[in-house]
Amino acid sequence: MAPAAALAPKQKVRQVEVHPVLSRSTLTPRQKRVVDTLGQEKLVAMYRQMVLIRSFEQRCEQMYQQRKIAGFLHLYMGQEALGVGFLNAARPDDYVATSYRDHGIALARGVTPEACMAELFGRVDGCSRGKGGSMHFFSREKNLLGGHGIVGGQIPVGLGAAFRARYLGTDQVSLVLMGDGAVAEGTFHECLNIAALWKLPALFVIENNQYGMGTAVSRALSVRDLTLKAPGYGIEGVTVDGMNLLDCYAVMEDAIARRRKSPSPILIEAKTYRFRGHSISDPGTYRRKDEVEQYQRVDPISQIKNLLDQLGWLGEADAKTLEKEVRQQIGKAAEFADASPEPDLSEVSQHVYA
Amino acid sequence: MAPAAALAPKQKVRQVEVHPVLSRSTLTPRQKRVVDTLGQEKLVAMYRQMVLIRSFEQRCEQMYQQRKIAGFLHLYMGQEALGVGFLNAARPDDYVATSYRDHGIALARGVTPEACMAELFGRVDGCSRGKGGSMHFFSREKNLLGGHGIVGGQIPVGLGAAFRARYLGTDQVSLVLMGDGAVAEGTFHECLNIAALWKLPALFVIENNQYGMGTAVSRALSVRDLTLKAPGYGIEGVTVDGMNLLDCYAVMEDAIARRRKSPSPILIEAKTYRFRGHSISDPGTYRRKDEVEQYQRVDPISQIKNLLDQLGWLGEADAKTLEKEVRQQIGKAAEFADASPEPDLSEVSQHVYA
Amino acid sequence: MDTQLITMREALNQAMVEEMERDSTVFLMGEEVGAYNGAYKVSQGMLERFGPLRVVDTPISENGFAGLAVGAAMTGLRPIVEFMSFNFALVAMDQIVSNAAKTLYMSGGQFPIPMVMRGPGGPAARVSAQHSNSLESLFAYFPGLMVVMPSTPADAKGLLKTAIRNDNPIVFIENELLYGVAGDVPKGEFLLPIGSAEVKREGRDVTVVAHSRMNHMLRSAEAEFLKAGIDLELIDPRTIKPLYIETIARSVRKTHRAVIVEEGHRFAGVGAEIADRVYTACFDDLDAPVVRVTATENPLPYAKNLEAASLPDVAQAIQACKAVLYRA
Amino acid sequence: MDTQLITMREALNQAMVEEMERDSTVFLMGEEVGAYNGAYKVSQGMLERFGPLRVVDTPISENGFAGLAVGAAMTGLRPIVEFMSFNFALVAMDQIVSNAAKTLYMSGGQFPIPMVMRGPGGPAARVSAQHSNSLESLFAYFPGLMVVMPSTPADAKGLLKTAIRNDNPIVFIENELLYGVAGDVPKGEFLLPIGSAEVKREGRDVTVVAHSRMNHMLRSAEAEFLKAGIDLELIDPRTIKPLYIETIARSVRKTHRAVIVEEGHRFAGVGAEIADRVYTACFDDLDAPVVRVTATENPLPYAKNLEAASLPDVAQAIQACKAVLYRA
Ligand SMILES: Cc1ncc(C[n+]2csc(CCOP(=O)(O)OP(=O)(O)O)c2C)c(N)n1
Ligand SMILES: Cc1ncc(C[n+]2csc(CCOP(=O)(O)OP(=O)(O)O)c2C)c(N)n1
Ligand SMILES: [Mg+2]
Ligand SMILES: [Mg+2]
Repeated sequence: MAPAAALAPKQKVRQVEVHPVLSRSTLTPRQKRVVDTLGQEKLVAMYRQMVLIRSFEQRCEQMYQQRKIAGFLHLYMGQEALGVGFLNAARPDDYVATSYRDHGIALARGVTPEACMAELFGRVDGCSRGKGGSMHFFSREKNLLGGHGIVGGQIPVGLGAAFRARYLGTDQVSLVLMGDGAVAEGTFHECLNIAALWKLPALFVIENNQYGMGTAVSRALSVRDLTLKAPGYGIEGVTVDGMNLLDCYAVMEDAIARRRKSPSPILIEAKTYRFRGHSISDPGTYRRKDEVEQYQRVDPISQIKNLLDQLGWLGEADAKTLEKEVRQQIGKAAEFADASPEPDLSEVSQHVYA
Repeated sequence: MAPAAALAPKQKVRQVEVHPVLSRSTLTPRQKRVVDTLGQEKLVAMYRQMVLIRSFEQRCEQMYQQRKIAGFLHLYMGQEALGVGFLNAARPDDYVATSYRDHGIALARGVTPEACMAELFGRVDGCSRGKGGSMHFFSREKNLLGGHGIVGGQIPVGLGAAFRARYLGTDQVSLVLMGDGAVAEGTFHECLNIAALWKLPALFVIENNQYGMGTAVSRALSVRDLTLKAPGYGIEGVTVDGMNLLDCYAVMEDAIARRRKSPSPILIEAKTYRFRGHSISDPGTYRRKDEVEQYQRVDPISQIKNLLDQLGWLGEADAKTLEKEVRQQIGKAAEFADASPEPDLSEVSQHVYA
Repeated sequence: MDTQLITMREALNQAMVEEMERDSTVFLMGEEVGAYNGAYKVSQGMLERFGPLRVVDTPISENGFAGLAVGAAMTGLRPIVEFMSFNFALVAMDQIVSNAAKTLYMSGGQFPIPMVMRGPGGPAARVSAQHSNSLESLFAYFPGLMVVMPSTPADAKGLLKTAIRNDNPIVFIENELLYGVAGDVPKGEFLLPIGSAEVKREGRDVTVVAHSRMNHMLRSAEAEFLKAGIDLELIDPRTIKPLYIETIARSVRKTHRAVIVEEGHRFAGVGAEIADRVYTACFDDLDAPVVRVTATENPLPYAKNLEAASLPDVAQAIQACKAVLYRA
Repeated sequence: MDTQLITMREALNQAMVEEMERDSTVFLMGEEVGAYNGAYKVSQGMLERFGPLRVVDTPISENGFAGLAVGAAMTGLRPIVEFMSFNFALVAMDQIVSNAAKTLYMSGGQFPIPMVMRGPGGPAARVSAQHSNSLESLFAYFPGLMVVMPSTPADAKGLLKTAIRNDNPIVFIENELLYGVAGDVPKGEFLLPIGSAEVKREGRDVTVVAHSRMNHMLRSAEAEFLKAGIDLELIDPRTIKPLYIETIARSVRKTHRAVIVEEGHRFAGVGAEIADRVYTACFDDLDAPVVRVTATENPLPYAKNLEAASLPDVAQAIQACKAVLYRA
């Protein structure tokens, strides 16, 4: 026997990505532009969305402890800037497909907290009538194509929406979100090639939160910079600070604008971090406390909160009010979900076939 | 409806790759080195192998017309330099896995024409006891892991042999051959990532014969230079003239030598061309006559034949003799195959389980 | 009805062409379906007729383009995906099962998947182990999918047209060896309901159920059965799922005997399901246990004699009939 | 024999550890099997014990590493591939079917594939449509594969150890909800033959065949059956393929009645094959048609009430027994 030499690099304390903290005085020209174009109202609204997602997920944790929610539960805390920044840069008639870590995406897409919470409770007013659960949020109204539980399984589906745009000659685009772990699946490769070959308006977004379950990216993928894969398909690749709302918005806004004119895919890697374990049942002990803390210091929400304060667009008091409003909204959503009935038993055999 | 605009680039008359013809006076330093290290005996032996493959395939065409061979039949004419050059650079204890276009590979690996022809006739003395047929040549003795009919299906298998070498700490390497069409399959991507991540001694060879069935590479893959994919995995990528025996040998010889010392994968794209249709039933009308002719002008076999003549290592007369000997050898192989019995009917239920 | 004598290949082509003329959201996608006119020429002339946007040549990425079709179907198109052969659908199994079959249900009814996956299945001639899978039982196992397998040109046209208009993901399995078989096919508009079995030959002695090529084989062997003194009643389920058992049960109540012939393997094959339903529906009518004729339990070998020994043939079917008639 | 009270999880772990101690060519590969000690902790402590070369964490590339294992098996190693759940084996279906199952045959016997693919299968608790597939009938369909599904810790240990030593590709399907169930397990060397069913409870009234969690569920419901006046004879096939029908047939010849309970879907499920064999072996002994209890024909929904309504339970099993006893 050969010595039990590690195959992949050992999981050492990872080099934490550098995420400069937003501050009015140090805004980049691009960030300035975003602030100006968005303006107070929109930026505060986006901030509110992030807070909504955060509070929603916190409520989910409680609801899971109270057994109102069951099965797998993958939370979005830490990745809010990404979902909110990217999705707000898209149009309502664009398409979105994502993984099982879909609460934040659905909320950022405008699916109501009521419909989301009811889904988690397995009630008929859920966004999938209670039949999908946490991993399978769908909304025809919002062009949300799910909510997919098979890693990489949503990539071809999102690609299909981009194909449709090309087929009908519309200027819609398709946002295809995936985790870093999904990059190792064959679908990633097959779909990037097809999208590049046919010039489909697919925006492939890697939510690189540094881990696939307990596996650091360095133990799953052979390159550290995932945009290195883009040239292999002859497409554009961009890296963005996923903890930074303004940068995420800017990158997506620009990427979409150019694709509305002439379709083509792009690969966007957003460096982010999940504040919780992989799923509610994962203590996440494979990550050192200080590593988590380093990322909490660049919490995407507090970054914007500070900025809004510095801009004088949302002072301490208003911020408190906003948070209180959101908490009430979530409370209402939970009450709504609780009040919503389970699907009628006849639904067992409904929707098997159209 | 949008105008029926082509998705992929139209299949126009393809830019034929530039394949400089070998000639003693214009040998590159690398080619000179190969000639010197191989010497007359070995080089003539390799030439003989190429002729053997060519004649074997020609005989297969006849045998198919005579209904001695049935099912799918994919011929290797035009790609001989590649199979012979690459495999001769490997050691007998290295591993080889390839696609259904496997006759040339098996012969270059030293599987006898008798065993190959008997396999094609569906006889018990075939290299797979007549159970595999043209697409499924196997040889435990020669470490030939097949012969695979599912495009891209051999890639993980070949990777497994590389894993084994790493696991046992041997200095063996694994040659994993595939067509250009296989590059679009997910297995290509999954296996390159794993090989790179774990530093496995897998030599991934793309036999880029410009077409996957009737589809030109430009209509199947979004990049023209397939080695562009290597950096996406952080591995070495090399392009080589697949019509040139010396270059193929040199590239593989060097690639293997380095990996014996420290294992790691490499992606080798060999530009080649198949002189026949995809399979015996394919007239290949999607390729213009003049395109085929341009490649015939750089026929890998005549290139070496000329060189050997120029080197004074194999004159006209000797060449004739060699060809005659090979034809006789093939004739014997066909007779052997004809004489070999069909497998006993009891074999239907043998080898289902070990 | 005004009919034409055409091959199965032409019938399938006609069905696709008519439906694509009728509905601009229908498109064909697959390997070599366009410029090459199909590996088996089923899409002959379609690229020329409909252009490269509606007759799409794909790279060899089955899981990718099968899933692409699911996404296209979710967003309003009606894809026809051609698998060059269903053996290659194994590479796409995840998208077929996890997405095509389940999305309508998982989404609470929001996203129907109007999608046809078609191509040849089953053994062809001497193409060996990896190219000879009969996979109908695998697809039929999953709620959400429908499985259609015609054995005549007319059935092929009528069922494919219906399948393309149907709002569900449908696995439409053809047979390479039947592509060249000709038959009378109604011209123009002709639709057959999915889920209707047909008695292809009426008889008194024994009910024989067979689909796809096996039905064709037995249909063509009428003389041999008569010579063996067997007046068989031959039924073609035509759609494996939904399986219309009543036609079969009615026949068994008449003949009191049933034989099921399928080209696939035995273990949990389609015949196992049919047998189970026949026993349940006709327990008191059966005079003998149902006999199943299937492929032998081995991958299909290349050698001519071994291949022949592996696949069901007329002789075995006749033997089975004699067995249920207690004449063997 | 010296026994210990341990969980199914521990029994599986023990089997792997013992076999890896015994044979250095055996290794474990899969997602999170190493540093994370397994998504369900079945490989607890194994990385520490055997090191990263023999307990290998893989990227999320099922088709890739399943095929890698085939190649490793062809070249002399004995891989144990853990699928985090068998739902993800759908992505690897091609390597399992086209290569693992067929290579020995295609190569004329030159390359055996000594390989175990294991992990949890079937529905867990509220994990919805894509994570609840019962795929045993799919794997069992293909000649070349064996399918093993234990329902007790002892069977799990004895069968897994045998499977690891077996030279064939074996699909070893565990059940997440049984991982925590404890039972007496022989210490050390303990091997159970593949292909041996077991009568888990002797009874006179009706033969009930059930595998994996369904067998456990019925075993634990003895009282309810007695209360319903049913003295059931409960059989666990333990290995789906090869299926040892004799144990079942012997029982049916005694009880004259059979009920088959499985957690998977009905169409061409494992129960269809078992029913077919029972009818064939016991046609004249059966006093009633075999009744199958299965999951309903729909993807598994998330909603608690719908999930419960979709899966077989004790009440349905009792109903089925009454039906074959004509007491319903
Ligand atoms: C095909 C497949 N393999 C394995 C799993 C089990 N699994 C669920 S999530 C996950 C990790 C995915 O990590 P990543 O893609 O980075 O997404 P993240 O959870 O970090 O958002 C794994 C292995 C699965 N759901 N599907
Ligand atoms: C997964 C899969 N899809 C499709 C096919 C049908 N098919 C056989 S060969 C081939 C073309 C492959 O081309 P390439 O990889 O370039 O190899 P070449 O034939 O040129 O040597 C196709 C599509 C297959 N065998 N397997
Ligand atoms: Mg991740
Ligand atoms: Mg090619």
